[in-house]
Amino acid sequence: MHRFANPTQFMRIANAIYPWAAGLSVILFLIGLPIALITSPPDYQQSETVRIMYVHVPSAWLALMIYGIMAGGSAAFLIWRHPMANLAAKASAPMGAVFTGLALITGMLWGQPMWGTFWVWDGRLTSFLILFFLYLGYLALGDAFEDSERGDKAAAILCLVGSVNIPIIHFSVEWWNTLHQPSIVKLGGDGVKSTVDGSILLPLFLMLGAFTFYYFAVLVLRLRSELLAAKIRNARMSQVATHAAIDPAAEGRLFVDSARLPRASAE
Amino acid sequence: MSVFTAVLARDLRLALRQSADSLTVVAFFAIATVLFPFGVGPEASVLARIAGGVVWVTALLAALLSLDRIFTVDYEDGTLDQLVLTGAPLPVVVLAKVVAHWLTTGVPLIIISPVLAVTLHLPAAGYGPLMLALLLGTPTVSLVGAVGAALVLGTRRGGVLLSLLILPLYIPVLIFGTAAIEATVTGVSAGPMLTVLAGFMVLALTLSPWATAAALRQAVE
Amino acid sequence: MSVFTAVLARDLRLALRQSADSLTVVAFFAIATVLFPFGVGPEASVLARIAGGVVWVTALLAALLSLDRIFTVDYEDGTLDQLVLTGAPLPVVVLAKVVAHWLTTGVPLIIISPVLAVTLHLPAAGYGPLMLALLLGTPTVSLVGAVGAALVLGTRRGGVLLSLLILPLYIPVLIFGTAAIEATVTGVSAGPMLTVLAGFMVLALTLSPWATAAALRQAVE
Amino acid sequence: MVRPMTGDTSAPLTFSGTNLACRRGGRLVFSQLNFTLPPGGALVLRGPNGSGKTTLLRLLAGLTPATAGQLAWNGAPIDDPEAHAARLRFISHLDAVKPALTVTENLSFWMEVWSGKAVESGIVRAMEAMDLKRLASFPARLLSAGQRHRLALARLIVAPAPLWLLDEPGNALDDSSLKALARIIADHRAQGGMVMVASHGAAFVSDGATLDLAAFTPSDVSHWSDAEEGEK
Amino acid sequence: MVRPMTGDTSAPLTFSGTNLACRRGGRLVFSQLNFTLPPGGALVLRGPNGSGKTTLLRLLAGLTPATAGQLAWNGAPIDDPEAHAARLRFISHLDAVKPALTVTENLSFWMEVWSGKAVESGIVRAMEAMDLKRLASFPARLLSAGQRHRLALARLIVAPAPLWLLDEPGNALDDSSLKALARIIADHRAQGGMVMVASHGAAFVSDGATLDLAAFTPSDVSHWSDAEEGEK
Amino acid sequence: MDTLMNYLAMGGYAAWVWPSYGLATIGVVGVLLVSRRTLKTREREFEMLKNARRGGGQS
Ligand code: HEM
Ligand SMILES: Nc1ncnc2c1ncn2[C@@H]1O[C@H](COP(=O)(O)OP(=O)(O)OP(=O)(O)O)[C@@H](O)[C@H]1O
Ligand SMILES: Nc1ncnc2c1ncn2[C@@H]1O[C@H](COP(=O)(O)OP(=O)(O)OP(=O)(O)O)[C@@H](O)[C@H]1O
Ligand SMILES: [Mg+2]
Ligand SMILES: [Mg+2]
Repeated sequence: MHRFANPTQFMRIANAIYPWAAGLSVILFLIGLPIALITSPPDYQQSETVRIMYVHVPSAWLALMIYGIMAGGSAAFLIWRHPMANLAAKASAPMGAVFTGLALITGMLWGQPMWGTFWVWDGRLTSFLILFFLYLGYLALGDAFEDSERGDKAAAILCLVGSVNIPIIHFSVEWWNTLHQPSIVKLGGDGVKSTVDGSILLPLFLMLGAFTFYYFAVLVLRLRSELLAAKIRNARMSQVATHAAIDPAAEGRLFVDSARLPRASAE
Repeated sequence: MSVFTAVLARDLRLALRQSADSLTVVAFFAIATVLFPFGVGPEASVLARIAGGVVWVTALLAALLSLDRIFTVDYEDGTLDQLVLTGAPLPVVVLAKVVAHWLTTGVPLIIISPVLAVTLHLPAAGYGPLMLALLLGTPTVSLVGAVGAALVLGTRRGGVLLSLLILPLYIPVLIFGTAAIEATVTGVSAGPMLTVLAGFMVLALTLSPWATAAALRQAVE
Repeated sequence: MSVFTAVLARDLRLALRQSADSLTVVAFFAIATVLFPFGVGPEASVLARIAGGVVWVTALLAALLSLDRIFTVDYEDGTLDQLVLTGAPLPVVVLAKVVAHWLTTGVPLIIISPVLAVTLHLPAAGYGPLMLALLLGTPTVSLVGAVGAALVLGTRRGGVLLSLLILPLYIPVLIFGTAAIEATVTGVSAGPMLTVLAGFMVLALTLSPWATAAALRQAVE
Repeated sequence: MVRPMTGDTSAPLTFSGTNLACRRGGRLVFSQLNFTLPPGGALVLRGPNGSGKTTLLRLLAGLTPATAGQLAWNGAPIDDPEAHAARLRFISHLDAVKPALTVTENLSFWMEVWSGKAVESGIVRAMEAMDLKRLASFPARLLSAGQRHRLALARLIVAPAPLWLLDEPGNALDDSSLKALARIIADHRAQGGMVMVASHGAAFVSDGATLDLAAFTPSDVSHWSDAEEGEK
Repeated sequence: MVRPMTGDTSAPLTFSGTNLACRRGGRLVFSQLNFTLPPGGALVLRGPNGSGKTTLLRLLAGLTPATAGQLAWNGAPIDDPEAHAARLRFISHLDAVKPALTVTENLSFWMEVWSGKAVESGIVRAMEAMDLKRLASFPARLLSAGQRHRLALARLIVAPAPLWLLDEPGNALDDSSLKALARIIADHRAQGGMVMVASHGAAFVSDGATLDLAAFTPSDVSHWSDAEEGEK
Repeated sequence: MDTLMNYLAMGGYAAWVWPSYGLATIGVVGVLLVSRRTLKTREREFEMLKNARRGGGQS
């Protein structure tokens, strides 16, 4: 575990993954998109709108997977003080929010032709909306502190609290919805499932793969970027500290070789 | 006017640097609105019936929460002292700050309101009046709220106290704001209600900067 | 346990000395609830239909506003440092503070809720379950909110941010709280819903003090 | 809105107060206080904690109203607080620095407010005076306490005004910054400007008059504090 | 929960730190810092603003985690922060005084927290030590800054603990209070207690060792430094 | 041509299908571009800081 705590080690592995993830993602998109958009047949019930599924479901899948990764990263950060795990969570969060948003929007664009309304207070839809808010909360909290390190820990705790609550929220919402609302349309998912056959599954899986590898590739980019941000912060801090010392004596001291720093102790 | 533009530009720049600030207001608006279906139940017909009122009430509460901070930071870091001492008329400074507040919180609320209206199943005819009413009403909300925010400077408990002072004053705006939506949905013209809202805005625009300036002066004493 | 009683007694005493604090929370609850008839229109049938939900939502918002300050004053005046250094387990201290918060804000909300329910024309059968549900739900609200309040210590814009963090987590409480009222009004037993609420409370009681303590520890770092 | 620098006006300026008294929190902080500040003059306020130095400076700035007494500018009573505000700069305990803005942005905001528009050269001059130039593009949030305070002091330079009211301006400053502060105060006075400084150990004002606020504390203050303790 | 006073324990206590480093806001504030505090010992922390005195005291109290290094109590590493907290008192810049409570109520709260129950005689003794007795029934909101700070210092007396960590305890104190402070520190040390004081001019500690934090400020070491940064 | 128009019409559901793909593209490509751009600016800034520090250290 602690092998990965070292940023250099961690980034070596991440950088090794990068070309594979990026390449696979591009290839899968190149194969999957034409199939999804052109060659796959329209669904007999949903006709052409079924094509929305090939972006909707991968987005929803990523939204959930990313929260899982963030929860794991936050736990590793809080328990083992693993700084890279936290950077991974931090770098993932905006992507998670974007994909949750995409799942919601594409879902709404699917709902209007299928159900005649953009929005239903269906259990699954609703718990996704709440997931979106959890992502926003994580981002807002991490951003709210003057000292970025404080934001890191607070956001990690929030992420863990949220992951305890997600199942509770999910089941409550499911239950709430079935209690109040048998009247409105049932979620299309079941309807689709019955008709699922290879012609739909193939593009779906291709797009799922493309999205997933895309996430890992961009994650590596964002990790590099986060690491650099931390380094820049440090550099800036020591620049300010250096400039604070104006008298020449102090200036001289600031450039002492760190190996020769005083070790004197006071007794 | 250079004071007006300087203060406005600075507040907008600060809001952009700390963009999470206006985003959180929008987020509160969205979340508080979304609570209602859970409380009231998911039936589209019931939600549609109360949609306009719910959007307005939560917009008022969201504006209120953000108003809480409109002068606090300047007060705490000493900027307010300096703004009182610019030598320019204080109401102008106040107006610049209120305009900046409205642009960074009122406008995002207006923009996102149709999305929330969709989730509450507001009839499509209501979107236009909803946005128009918010456009005419939120400046009044910011202006009146500024008076309250200036009055509670330096008290603990700013937030809750502010709601006590200000929420009752918002009731006329709320009544005509929701009436405008109601009217359109039921096929009547919303014109008169919107005119009244505009009237409120003009009234607030002429009175509130002076009242706020007076309150700020006693806050820095 | 002496730490628990000492902190509890001190917080209660402080709340009594500054009694305006719990009064403002109750006042916010009342005013925000009263806004709804203005927003939604005065028809008794519509109001009755949404009464339970409205009371619950505004109670959540009111609790939230008061939670905003549960640790702030101690944080700003250095008491929190000292409380972390008592040598007693921090979760115990947290629990004492949450209990004090609930006694001074949750309980007044419960007591006044039937009055507001009357103004919203909630059917009489609903009063009992409303109060029972609030009695079982508001402790969870205080406990979960304490985690959020500890997390936002030291940020600008505490209040709005806190709502963004915490309101989504309140949804299960809201669902079962209103369902309990709904059930009784429609003639079903509210028992199962109240049991679930009690379950939430137990869960929050076991987890939240630890999470809050962790958040407080990082706040005083 | 460009305000003329003191040195340019031909008539020498004076600033005076007669019979001033101020009440804070129900207690009379000082009373029967008189002072006159000649052109180019400096007045150092002294006194133990709580004796009213800050209170007096805020009163002179027009922020706190006087309980009794009269302020005068060139002999004429001051009655328009906005006109009075335009001729003074006030440095308080609070820095009025926005952490999210850079040093340059912080200064150019105040330059725009006070003199109508922000001019690069003026900002550079102010930064040089307080040795901030190398920090020009840093967000103020990264500055140390002393650097922040220097940024606040640089506001004195961006737009000139005849009267400076400085509340403990030496706080958090290191030696070389104290020298810079002494220099800008001397320059200001050389041009006919006036300075009032509240300070516990003001090494940065030469040949200023001193006003000890302890002398104006009413004797019958209050039942709980100083008087009673004084008996011991 | 009554904690024994140091003087009663037969084994003499020591408190030491080896190789301590601490990072705040991305910057290493100090590193490779060692100290040993013998029983009855005092250590005065010195250094310019921002050199890390407050940071070190908070680290020693267990509030801020050390980036590197190890603390030891009687030679055994300190790993349980709660047990460590029970043997220290920390006086910080912030007074932790509740304005709405009286002086007595403020003290009795902390006495109850630290020693299980509030005893009148203990509170009176603490108030006498810091000359607060005549203010006993006043709400703390009426106290002056110096009186508030004395109330904070009186907490040192209500419940004894072997290690005192004092951050600029002389702030806002007048001469006679400074003497009282020196007296309680001397008494504490005479009983075998240990003291660490961060101070700019500590007249109230006799014959303490001095630790100048400026000597431990690293040049520009960064936590994230990897091979790339190491090259320089 | 007709087949193309036919295809683009998506069986009458063009207004739902194409915006879905459009927004998805904006999201996916947008995140990629923003991430790359911040990476690039940070690389440049870090390089600048490093050079500045080297210069400062020698003087
Ligand atoms: C705002 C609206 C919507 C949201 C938030 C939403 C959300 C979700 C979520 C969370 C999933 C689960 C993904 C997974 O398990 O990997 C999902 C899957 C799916 N959704 Fe949606 N959805 C929405 C609208 C729709 C609509 C309107 C339809 C179709 C009529 C639809 C059809 C599907 C299908 C077919 C799946 C995958 C099959 C399954 O696992 O059941 N969704 N959606
Ligand atoms: N806003 C206020 N409300 C009530 N009383 C106040 C207020 N501000 C100051 N005081 C009181 O007025 C008196 C003078 O305070 P002031 O701040 O002017 O003292 P000072 O001489 O500046 O002290 P210091 O040396 O600590 O800066 C004090 O007793 C203080 O308690
Ligand atoms: N919470 C924090 N976040 C980030 N940086 C901090 C924090 N607290 C302190 N620092 C930084 O750590 C350094 C040391 O600060 P510290 O307060 O320990 O100094 P000090 O020696 O006590 O100074 P003073 O004499 O002013 O009390 C400073 O550069 C400061 O900016
Ligand atoms: Mg003062
Ligand atoms: Mg310090």
